[in-house]
Amino acid sequence: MTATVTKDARPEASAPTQLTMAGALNAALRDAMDADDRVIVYGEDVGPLGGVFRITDGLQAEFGEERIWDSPLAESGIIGTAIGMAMYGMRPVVEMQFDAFSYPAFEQMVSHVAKMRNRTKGRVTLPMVVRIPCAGAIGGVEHHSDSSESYWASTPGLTVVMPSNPADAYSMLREAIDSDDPVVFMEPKSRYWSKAPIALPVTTAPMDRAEVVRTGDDVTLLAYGPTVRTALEAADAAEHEGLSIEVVDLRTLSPFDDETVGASVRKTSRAAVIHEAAQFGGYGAEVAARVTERNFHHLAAPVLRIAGFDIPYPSPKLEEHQLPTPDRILAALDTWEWDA
Amino acid sequence: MTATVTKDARPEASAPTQLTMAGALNAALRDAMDADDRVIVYGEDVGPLGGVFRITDGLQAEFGEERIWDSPLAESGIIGTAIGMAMYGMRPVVEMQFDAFSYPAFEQMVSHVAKMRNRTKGRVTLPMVVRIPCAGAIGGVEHHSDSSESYWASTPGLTVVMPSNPADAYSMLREAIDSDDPVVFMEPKSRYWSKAPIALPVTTAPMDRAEVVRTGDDVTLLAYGPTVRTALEAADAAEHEGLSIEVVDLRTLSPFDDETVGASVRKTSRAAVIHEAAQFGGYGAEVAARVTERNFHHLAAPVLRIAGFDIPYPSPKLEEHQLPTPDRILAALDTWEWDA
Amino acid sequence: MSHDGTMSLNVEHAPTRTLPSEKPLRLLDNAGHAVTGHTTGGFSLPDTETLLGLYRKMVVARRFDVQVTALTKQGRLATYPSAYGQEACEIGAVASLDRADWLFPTYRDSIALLTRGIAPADILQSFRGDWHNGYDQHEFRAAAQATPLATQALHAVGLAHAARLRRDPIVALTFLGDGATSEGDAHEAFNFAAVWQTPTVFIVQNNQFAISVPLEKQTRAATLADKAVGYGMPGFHVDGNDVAAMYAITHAAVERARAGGGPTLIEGVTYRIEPHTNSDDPSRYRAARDVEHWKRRDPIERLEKYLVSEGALTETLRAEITDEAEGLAAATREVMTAEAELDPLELFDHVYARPRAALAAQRAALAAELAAAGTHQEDAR
Amino acid sequence: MSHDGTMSLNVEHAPTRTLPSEKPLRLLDNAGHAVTGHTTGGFSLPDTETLLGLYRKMVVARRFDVQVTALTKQGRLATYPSAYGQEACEIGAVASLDRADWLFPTYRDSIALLTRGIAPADILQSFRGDWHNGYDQHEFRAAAQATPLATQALHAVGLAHAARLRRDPIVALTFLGDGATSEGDAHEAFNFAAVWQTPTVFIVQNNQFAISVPLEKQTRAATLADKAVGYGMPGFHVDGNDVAAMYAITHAAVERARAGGGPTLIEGVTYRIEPHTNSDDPSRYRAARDVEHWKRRDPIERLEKYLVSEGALTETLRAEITDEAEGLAAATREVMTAEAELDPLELFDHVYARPRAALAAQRAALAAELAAAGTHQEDAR
Ligand SMILES: Cc1ncc(C[n+]2csc(CCOP(=O)(O)OP(=O)(O)O)c2C)c(N)n1
Ligand SMILES: Cc1ncc(C[n+]2csc(CCOP(=O)(O)OP(=O)(O)O)c2C)c(N)n1
Ligand SMILES: [Mg+2]
Ligand SMILES: [Mg+2]
Repeated sequence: MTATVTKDARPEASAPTQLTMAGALNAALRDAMDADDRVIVYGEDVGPLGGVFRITDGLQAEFGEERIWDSPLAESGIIGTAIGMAMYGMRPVVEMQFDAFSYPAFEQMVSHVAKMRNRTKGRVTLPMVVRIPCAGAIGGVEHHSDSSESYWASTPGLTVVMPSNPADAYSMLREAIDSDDPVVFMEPKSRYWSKAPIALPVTTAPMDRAEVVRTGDDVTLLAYGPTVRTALEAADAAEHEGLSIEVVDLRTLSPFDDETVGASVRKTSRAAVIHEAAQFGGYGAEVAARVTERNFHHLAAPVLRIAGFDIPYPSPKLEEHQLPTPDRILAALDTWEWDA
Repeated sequence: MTATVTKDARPEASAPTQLTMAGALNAALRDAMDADDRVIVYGEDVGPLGGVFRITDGLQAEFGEERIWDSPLAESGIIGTAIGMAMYGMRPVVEMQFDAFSYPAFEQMVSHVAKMRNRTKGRVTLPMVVRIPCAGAIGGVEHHSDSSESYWASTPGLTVVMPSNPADAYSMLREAIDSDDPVVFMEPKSRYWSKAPIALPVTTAPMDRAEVVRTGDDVTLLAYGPTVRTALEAADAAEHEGLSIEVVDLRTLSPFDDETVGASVRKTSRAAVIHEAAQFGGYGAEVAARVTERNFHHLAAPVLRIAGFDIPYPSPKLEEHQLPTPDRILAALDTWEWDA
Repeated sequence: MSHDGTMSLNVEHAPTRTLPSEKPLRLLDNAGHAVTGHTTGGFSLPDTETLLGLYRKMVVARRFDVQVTALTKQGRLATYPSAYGQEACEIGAVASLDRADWLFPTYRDSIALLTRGIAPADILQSFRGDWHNGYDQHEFRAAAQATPLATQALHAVGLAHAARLRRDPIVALTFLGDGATSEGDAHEAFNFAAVWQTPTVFIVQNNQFAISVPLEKQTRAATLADKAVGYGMPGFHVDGNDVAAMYAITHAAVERARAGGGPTLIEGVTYRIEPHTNSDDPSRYRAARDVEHWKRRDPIERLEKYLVSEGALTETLRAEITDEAEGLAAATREVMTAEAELDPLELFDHVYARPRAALAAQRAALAAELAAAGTHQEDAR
Repeated sequence: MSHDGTMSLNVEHAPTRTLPSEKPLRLLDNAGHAVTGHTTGGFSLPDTETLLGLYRKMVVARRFDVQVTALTKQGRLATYPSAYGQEACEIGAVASLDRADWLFPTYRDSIALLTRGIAPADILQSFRGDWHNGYDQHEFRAAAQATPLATQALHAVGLAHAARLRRDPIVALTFLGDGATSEGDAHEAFNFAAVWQTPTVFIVQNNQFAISVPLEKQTRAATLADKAVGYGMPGFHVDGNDVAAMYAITHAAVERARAGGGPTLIEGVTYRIEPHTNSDDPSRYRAARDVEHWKRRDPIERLEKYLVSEGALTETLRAEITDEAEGLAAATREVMTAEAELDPLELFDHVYARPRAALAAQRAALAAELAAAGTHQEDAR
């Protein structure tokens, strides 16, 4: 393979500006492509359209069709060819348009992406990133609001991350692209347009760390992606009622940061995990199970799961009932003395 | 649609004979096909070969190629066409050759099989059964020993069952075929040749009930499919050491029988869940989480998960290390005072 | 069916092994003149009555489509994928079906469902965001509009095969987009249909785009119909803006399928005039003049010219059809402006046929929540 | 590559739009006579030296295959899918590659890996049950033997496209079975390769069976090569027991791909003489006389007859080749009889590049378990 250009230095830091998560992701892709010409981007509609969520906006004009292009419409094809490209030494960053449209690629993800490195005793690594605009709450019609994270997180060999804010979105996407492991990079669609002041390039905590984003004494809320904001809102509201809530942004679903979460839970002795996905077999089950395993004698109550009902994701006019809201969180905290 | 033949009566009961699980499944298919001509069977190699595990042995000779036939080699095609057949009024029973070879059908399973009834407010039901010879411990080479149950069980809309013995295999397969809901019917390959005396047709507990298969006072082992025998062996061994173990065969993974399990756990105040699949995000996480939620104040220790390591399933010569064994169960029970 | 009317499951033809005409087959040219010669592929122009019927359906469908697009812009629908300009494909294909035949549509094919007799409010229930599917599939023999691309093609094959096993002489017709032909499921559907010789007709509506991605990034085949030979089934490359050709060729395929002759792949070459959906911005990926070019190839105008030149489309008839179309548009406005009553508790009622205790508990929890918020009558169950 | 040796990414050909010859192309008939006329497809017989080289490789590969089947029956391997009878496809195809080209094989293609220079013990590591893949993929430019059908074809397309983006004039060749062509991934691979014009060569080894399922239940196409036209790529229908044809046609496809001419689909018609694997029972689904029929079409004997008739295969040479084959067989017996040393703790070491605390803890738990059982030295880490 011919030599590649890898610029060592990241672009110099700029003054903080208000940036949406969509903008941060776009900047991360641009900077990563600029820094390393092995980074290539493809998928459905990522070229001239800039992606249905405009995350790749302007990139084809800037980098040309050999660095970012529209593929045929076939997700298994996208992931399967990305495997081959990564084997060659590229760092493909591919997009699945919605969670549910990654399912045609399930076999390539589980039987190859997750297993390649182990199969070859580390001789073949797959440095690739699979971006998935994820979850619901955007009024999407059927099949546009699934939460697929538990499928990926329960597959050994995959690294699964989900940023909740623009700074993490930038930093974690850069880190995911630099990683030698394949990363499922889940982007909570409903938070694409949420803003924060950031100076780019920003480096936040490493991809495998959870973060305490609000300190509190009485309860730990474990949230990720779209539910971090919900948890923070609940915490603000609870403060008025004299309840002090700590919020941990899990950030990375696989691996799980037992240390940060454990420290918080041992402090508050109560934890609830919050996600949009259906409760049964959802990612919260793993969180509840492992937090309990490791901190049983510190817990005053069972780990609470505040999650979607065990039903297919509802149509737009009914989705509000499926989503965890600050009210639902507070109500659940109120009735915490179960089965005593 | 033209009239169909549905024989009401099941064949008369025979005298008990030693039957393998493979034999019981074969008999169930035969009896179901005999009782209802809407029952059709297809998949890869199910015809003249009788399936790679011989579960459909002799059925094509008996029922002809319009009732049971070999399809082209494409799993999404198999599930997708079965959906159409079920819409027409058939009761297709299709085979995925191994867990990992069901992955190409993942989109059809999750986006259609699981959702059809809900989408149509019950106007379209899909009475179909997807048989999956599952899990490991048969010395299979790569991709032949995955445990896929958590993918299915965490998908709302699917019913997921896994018998552990010949009688349940027969009874539950008949029930699954009769069910108006789509059923993922998982068959633990390593138990295909285990025998029990049964008089056919046998009717065991309904598909949504767990069963206490051994009573005990000190600990409840929650097992399913291949690990039921392992749990029973552990219980026998523990008895010599004065530990009284209750074993619950979960039988059905979705829905979960909270009642039976809860009663057992409240009696013993300790529970461990045992499965072959990797621990992280495995089905045991849901079991641990919900048993804890519902019985927290009855538990003397956290629900223990005795499961596979968080690695891709090993090659044949190393698989023994991945599998829960009676020894590993007993050792885990020995060191139960964690994190106190 | 064989001569004596019974259907054999073992029709043994030599596999079809010719390539479709590279020039799309057509029976009416863009000026509305009947075409002769080999571009007709040997098919003949349907009679005037049939064409008038198709014309009426297309006009009504167009008016409906325009109305729904307008309602969507007003925020009455969550989304609407328009089929403006694709009426010849949609109507030509679906009009060739019998009442007992099945249709497997995509999100794009609302007007085909309309033509099939389904009420606007029921078709649009999903796009309005009320529920995922709003019509009785068995009553209308029309499956839910599929979103996961190409997946429905397999359902059509399965249903057709089941019917065949029952000697029930129905046909299943499914629509696919040009983009959807790239999916693995399209391939598997073509192959299962051909191997099993199911009575399935595949209509590929090649409207040149998959959202923003043009055909040349989707395939390198000379025509999408060229794929048929690789499955041993007949393929037709058709002018998809010529409803006469779409109808004649689909009808022949449907009857061939009904007679046990197996599946057919028909590519209708057309154009998506509107954005992919209301949330799309086509200015990013195509030139307005391309759209103008295709607007000058309008399928309704083409047929209208022919019918007028034949003296078949009188002013009275035209007025009658306009009235019908406007009536439908008004009715659509009305139902889509009224809010549907939705019961959130129904979310739990259809997930499984067999009731689940855990789900009943979740239902009760939501009921309590709604009652506490005062937004819902406490549930009686 | 263009005339000046640089590769253009925008080679614009008219899409290929002809059907392959229905009669398989061949250069040598079953009696070992050189063929002339149109069944050669315009390809010419490779020179004698090349044919001798192919002969040697086939004889060695056959001996290896027979040896491994025997070892499997003795229980030294967990499973072994034999390619007995398919040597012309396997060797003809793989011998046409350069050292720098990549091979994407299936479980069936061990002898292709052998021909590529990989040591028997490394090829067989997975079938012996030691580890999932035993050779250095980058060193030999050979991917792991794929079990999930047709999935590797996409890897071949991706790798080829990456190389093309780098102006690296290599080719990726992948094998597929007849059964695997039914999978969605085969379709997606063909399509991506054609649209992107990647330097990929697809060799469909049509050995007539997918485990027990015969070709006619897999496709209704006249030939599997007929699929190519639906992707706008050239397709060749070849006598897969004629190594001369397989080599000549694959070589042409490889060089065309290398020059920027895009992918090719080659179907080699052959036969699986052995059971699918050792655990299969072919008596359930095929007649012994069919196998006998195909044994009389043995690819090695065919070439041998030709080479003998040409006076190229001397007794000395034959003896030398036999020696080489026997030497390899003996070496294979030897390495496969020795037990490999396996470290269970390695199970944790390659799952991720970035270490994980939870996995380290599980590793430690297993280490402790092994130490307690006395079967393993306590781990130093
Ligand atoms: C499996 C899958 N992948 C992606 C999508 C997202 N998506 C919806 S429509 C569309 C384009 C489809 O194009 P085409 O098949 O040509 O149909 P058209 O919209 O032009 O009618 C895409 C990519 C989807 N619905 N399903
Ligand atoms: C996706 C997938 N489905 C099913 C299987 C199980 N399986 C292994 S080999 C085989 C038959 C393959 O036939 P073919 O492609 O003709 O290759 P051959 O074995 O004849 O070389 C099947 C069904 C698999 N490996 N992968
Ligand atoms: Mg389109
Ligand atoms: Mg084969």
